[in-house]
Amino acid sequence: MSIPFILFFICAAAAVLGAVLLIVAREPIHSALALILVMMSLAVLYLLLGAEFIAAVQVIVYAGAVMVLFVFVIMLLNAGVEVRTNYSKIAKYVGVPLGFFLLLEVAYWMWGSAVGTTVANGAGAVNADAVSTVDLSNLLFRDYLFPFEATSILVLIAIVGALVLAKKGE
Amino acid sequence: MSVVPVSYYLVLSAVLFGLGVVGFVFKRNIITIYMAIELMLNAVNLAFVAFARAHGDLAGLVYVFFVIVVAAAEAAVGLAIVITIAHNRRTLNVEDVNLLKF
Amino acid sequence: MDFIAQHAVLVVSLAKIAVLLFVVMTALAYVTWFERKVVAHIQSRWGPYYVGAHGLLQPLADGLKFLFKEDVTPPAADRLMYVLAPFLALSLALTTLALIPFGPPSVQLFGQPVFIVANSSIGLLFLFAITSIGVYGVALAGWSSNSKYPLLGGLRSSAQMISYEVSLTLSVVGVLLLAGSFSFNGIIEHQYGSIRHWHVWPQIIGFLCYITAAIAETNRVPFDLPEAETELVAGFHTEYSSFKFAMFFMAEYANMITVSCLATILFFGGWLSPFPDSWKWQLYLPGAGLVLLGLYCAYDTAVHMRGIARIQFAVVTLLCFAGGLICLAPSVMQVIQGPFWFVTKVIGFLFVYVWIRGTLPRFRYDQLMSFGWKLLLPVSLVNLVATALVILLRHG
Amino acid sequence: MFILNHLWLILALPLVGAGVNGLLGKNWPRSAVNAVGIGSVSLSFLCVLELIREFLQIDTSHAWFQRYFNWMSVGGFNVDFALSVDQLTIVMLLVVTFVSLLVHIYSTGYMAHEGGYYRFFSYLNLFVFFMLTLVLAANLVLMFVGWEGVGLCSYLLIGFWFLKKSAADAGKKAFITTRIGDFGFTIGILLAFWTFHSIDFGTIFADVANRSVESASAIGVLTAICLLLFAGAIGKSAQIPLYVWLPDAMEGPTPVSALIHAATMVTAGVYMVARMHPLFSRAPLAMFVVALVGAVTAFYSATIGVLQTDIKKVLAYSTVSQLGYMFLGCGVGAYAAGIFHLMTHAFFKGLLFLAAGSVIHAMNGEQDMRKMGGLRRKIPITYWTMFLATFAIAGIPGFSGFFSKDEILEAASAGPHANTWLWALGLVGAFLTSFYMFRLVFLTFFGKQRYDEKKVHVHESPGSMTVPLMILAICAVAGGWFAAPHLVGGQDYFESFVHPVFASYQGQGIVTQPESLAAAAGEAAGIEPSPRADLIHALTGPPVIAAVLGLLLAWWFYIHKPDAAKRMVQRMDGLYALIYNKYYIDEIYGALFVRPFLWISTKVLWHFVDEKVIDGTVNGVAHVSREAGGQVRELQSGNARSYATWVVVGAVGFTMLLFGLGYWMVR
Repeated sequence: MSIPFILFFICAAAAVLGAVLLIVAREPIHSALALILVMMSLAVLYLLLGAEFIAAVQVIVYAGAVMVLFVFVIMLLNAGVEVRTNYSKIAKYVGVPLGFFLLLEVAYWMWGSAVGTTVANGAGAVNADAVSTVDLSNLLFRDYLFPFEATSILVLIAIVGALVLAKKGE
Repeated sequence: MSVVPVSYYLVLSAVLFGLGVVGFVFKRNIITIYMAIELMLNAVNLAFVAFARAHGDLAGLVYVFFVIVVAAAEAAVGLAIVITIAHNRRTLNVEDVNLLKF
Repeated sequence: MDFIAQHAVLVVSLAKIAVLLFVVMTALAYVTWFERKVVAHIQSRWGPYYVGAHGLLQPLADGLKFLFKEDVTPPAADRLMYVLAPFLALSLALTTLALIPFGPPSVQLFGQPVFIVANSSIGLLFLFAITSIGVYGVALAGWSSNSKYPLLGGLRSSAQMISYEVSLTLSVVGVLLLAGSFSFNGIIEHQYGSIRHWHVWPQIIGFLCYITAAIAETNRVPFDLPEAETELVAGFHTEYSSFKFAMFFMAEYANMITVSCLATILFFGGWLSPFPDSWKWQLYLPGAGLVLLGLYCAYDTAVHMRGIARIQFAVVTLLCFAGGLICLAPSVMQVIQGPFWFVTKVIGFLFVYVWIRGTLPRFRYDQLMSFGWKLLLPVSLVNLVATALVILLRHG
Repeated sequence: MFILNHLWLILALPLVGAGVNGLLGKNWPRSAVNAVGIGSVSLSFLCVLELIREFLQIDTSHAWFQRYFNWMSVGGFNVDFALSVDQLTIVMLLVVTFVSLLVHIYSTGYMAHEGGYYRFFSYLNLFVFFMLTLVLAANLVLMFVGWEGVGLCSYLLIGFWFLKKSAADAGKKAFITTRIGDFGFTIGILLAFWTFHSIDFGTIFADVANRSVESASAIGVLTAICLLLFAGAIGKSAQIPLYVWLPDAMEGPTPVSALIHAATMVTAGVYMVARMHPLFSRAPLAMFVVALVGAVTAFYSATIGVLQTDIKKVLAYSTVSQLGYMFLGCGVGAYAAGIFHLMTHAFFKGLLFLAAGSVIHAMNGEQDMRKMGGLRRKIPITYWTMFLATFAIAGIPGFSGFFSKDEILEAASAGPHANTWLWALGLVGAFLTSFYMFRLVFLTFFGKQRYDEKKVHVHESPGSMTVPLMILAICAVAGGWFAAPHLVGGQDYFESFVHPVFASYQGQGIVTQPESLAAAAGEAAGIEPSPRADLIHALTGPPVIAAVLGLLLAWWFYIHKPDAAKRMVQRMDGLYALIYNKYYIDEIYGALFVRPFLWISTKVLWHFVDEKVIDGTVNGVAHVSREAGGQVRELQSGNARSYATWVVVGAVGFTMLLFGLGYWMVR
């Protein structure tokens, strides 16, 4: 049992725990925290996989911006304990079981599909052969320039849309 | 140092995704449903990164980058909508927001 | 021993963390003292004076007071998070310090650099990552207390932090463009040479934006809306008492230190000395400085001190002299250079902080927001674009 | 060379006129509509004149060809928008534009008090456009476009007063009847393409040139093509058995009858036959059929014309029979004669119709000759012009009709395809023609007036109507002298003009050609007698005798002893009834075709196929889907969670499928 394994299992456990908490928690704010936990552990996993930049972005954007937004909204709307209504029987008796089934199914096939393929070398050492941010940016700003710009426009639209909606809300 | 097989990461991402789906169906609060969606996105990202690492192809990371950006945009708009709904309907329970039907 | 050889990273890192924690905790304590003193003198008062010579033991007293106070938890509070929030705030605040290089990486122990705990190639990003989470401490505190003022404080702070984080990041990107690296050492070495090569000159606008945004990030005057005593009754930590309150307190000061360190690294050449290497005499500055300080203390001891204070101050004097002499020893002289300059600059920034606090009034909330979005953000954006253009024109 | 290089101008002008009048003219003053309508046509007439001038300057031995753009191209089937000009085309262009110009002018007076003025002129212009397309077309398909286009315009104009049921029905009748012929025409085109792998006249003719003549015994594809195309001609040119629509077409305004149903459109069939003469000339059987149909029609409709009392009906039947003469001419190989008769007929028949229109105008819409009479004094101009036209059509020597009809009959008697029986039929037809035409004139203008002076105020028509009458009268009289001179010793201008077109059938087709050449030769040799002999032979020829007899008989019956006719009628009333009722042809057709079709359409197609099968299917589908929707819509509960569930169900199914497939592929 080497350090990367230990790290991996800790983070994996944390992530799954967080996911479960997200589901079972009744307070939205608790769910938010659980999700943040998931994200942080995922960031560590990214580090394990040598994707430093992505890890940082994950924390900054997801944990630092998106989730703050969520928390902010929860606080703003003062969202209290969730009422477990069951107007939709089908969701209760079909959806949830099927969801779990999907979980097992995908997991099974993932396992079967990727057995054997292992991370190229030394996934443990975070700094060892980490993906250089330079290469990533080259890829991003040369080969994927158009998608990048398209995304930026998408974001702009999202900003405008959010503003409009918020205004209407008042 | 020994190595963590990619399949571990993949299985983890699968599990997280499945949990996200379950939450997506199970939760009633609009905001938490959004969170479940975010969870699914994260799971997919993990799979992306794992594959990118396995095949030594950075494109996967680029996709993750895009996914994150889009998720951010989606959250912004989605939450704005949530606020509007909350203001108009005085509820956050999706099961109470059901006027659009047959 | 072979364990150390195998897991050098682990062992050395742990050691460094331990040392760093101790140092920082102490520093935090004395930063509070420093602030109170400076503000007092700005307002022509004495400030803490009686607990120890020049109130030097005041922090200790405060700490004890916090420890022994009753820890009140509001019945309506959300317990888990009520407890979680301060820990979150403090731990995150301290974590950031792990990324700061206090000295050149060339100084090594077991093949590991001494003056930096986590030497990441994208340290800056990590630092921002961690600071960006810092908001949760405040927000959760405000939420979990489950009462009006804290909630308002929490809302305000989360909104404010998100807003100003944007311009904070943007203002720094200019430097990144110049240095072409995310790692602190890279950025610092890019400013190598003399004071002329520091980033503050090309990035003066970026620097000003950074300072402003940084003050807002740390909820300090004039941006201390979340904890405005006069209107929110200390905002998000109204309900907190005793050691939890202390944690918030320390977190705030830790953030101040972090931000100052960051400013030092990004704009003021970090642990580089302002003088060109050719000037050999600068190697003696640390020692000389300490010795001079010792001399002042000696004079003070002799003239003003009475009773027990005199004894305490004598000890301080001796410490100063000893430190000065050690620093003058050739082997130590080289090692101490980096930390010396670094700490000096940081202290300078802390002084600016306190100075601003002592002089400026508080913003109104809407002013705060419009200032952040309508002035700071555009300016930093323009600065960024201009920098990019200049670089482009220069290196094709 | 401007017009030669811009042939499309001739087409475009009337089209533009039609578009402008039709789209904008509604609220315009009539003067503006006149300006547009007449202006466009007159411009195109000027273009034609210029075209002739230019055409005479170039080498006219072969057709001038111009291709504009590829209209459609399906596999090997290529249709270009291409126009061609040769002597035949020029004659047609001249006739069409000239007559239509006059008719336009005439209409301004005749239609002055009618509604839908702009509509009328728009239709007229459109008709001119399509007619010119038909004439200028360089391939069968484009020709067919013009062919159908004129059919459409004729429909629109016959039913111009569509509020009158009889008019609307007549329009429909004309359209449907011609459609029967067009069906054959279409198949003919397809067959031609199948045979020659092209629909361009040039290509086809070149191909035909090196095919052998099919004998009547060994019928080949050429005969089939010719007969099919001729079917189209039968419909369009109102020959037996499809002539029934033309008399009814008289429901339309008189100018329309003059232009479309006398001068131009109905002659399209003749033009087509002449245009396709290389094919016909190589299919003797087809030639014979054409001749036969022509001769029979000429005689048959003449007999009907004898007893008609409606002035326009008489003219209608005479048109049918004159067309019969044209076909007879083409059928016996005298294409030039046929075309020449076409031209002269355009003049005098147009004139007759316009004059009749003028009479009707004067009589306030009265068309029954029995209620007229003695109009000679009241409307002198109309009277004189109509009288001249009657002389022309009757074939009185010296008038245009004489020369053209004489040539045709001569070809029928002496040509290579000559046939005594056909000649005889034509001769009797000529006699009847002159009889009923003079009957018309006598009934209308002579004798005592049989109308109520107080009711009808008879008045001469305005100048806009009389001027065209006079112009046409001149043409009707002098038009024949284009072809006359060889009789008085000289070159036959018309012959030698259209000669290049029919050159390939030198000697076997055109009868008068050698004659005129001989005349030219004789003249050159200074020998006089042969033309004089021709002259005497022509003047004393059977046709002239027939015409004169007809005149005298008409005079005897309707002026000298007006009651003799009645007695005659009483004596043979059976025959009278038969002819008077046009041999009950309409009734027979009604019984044979119309009623059965009606029955099938109503009982089978409508009540069963449409209502039961088609509507049943459609409504059934609608009903089923509606029921299904009613069931399925329950799924849309408006509850987002159930939607989510469906998404999950889909995801599970898809992943199962996907992974299952992947698994299966791996194995």
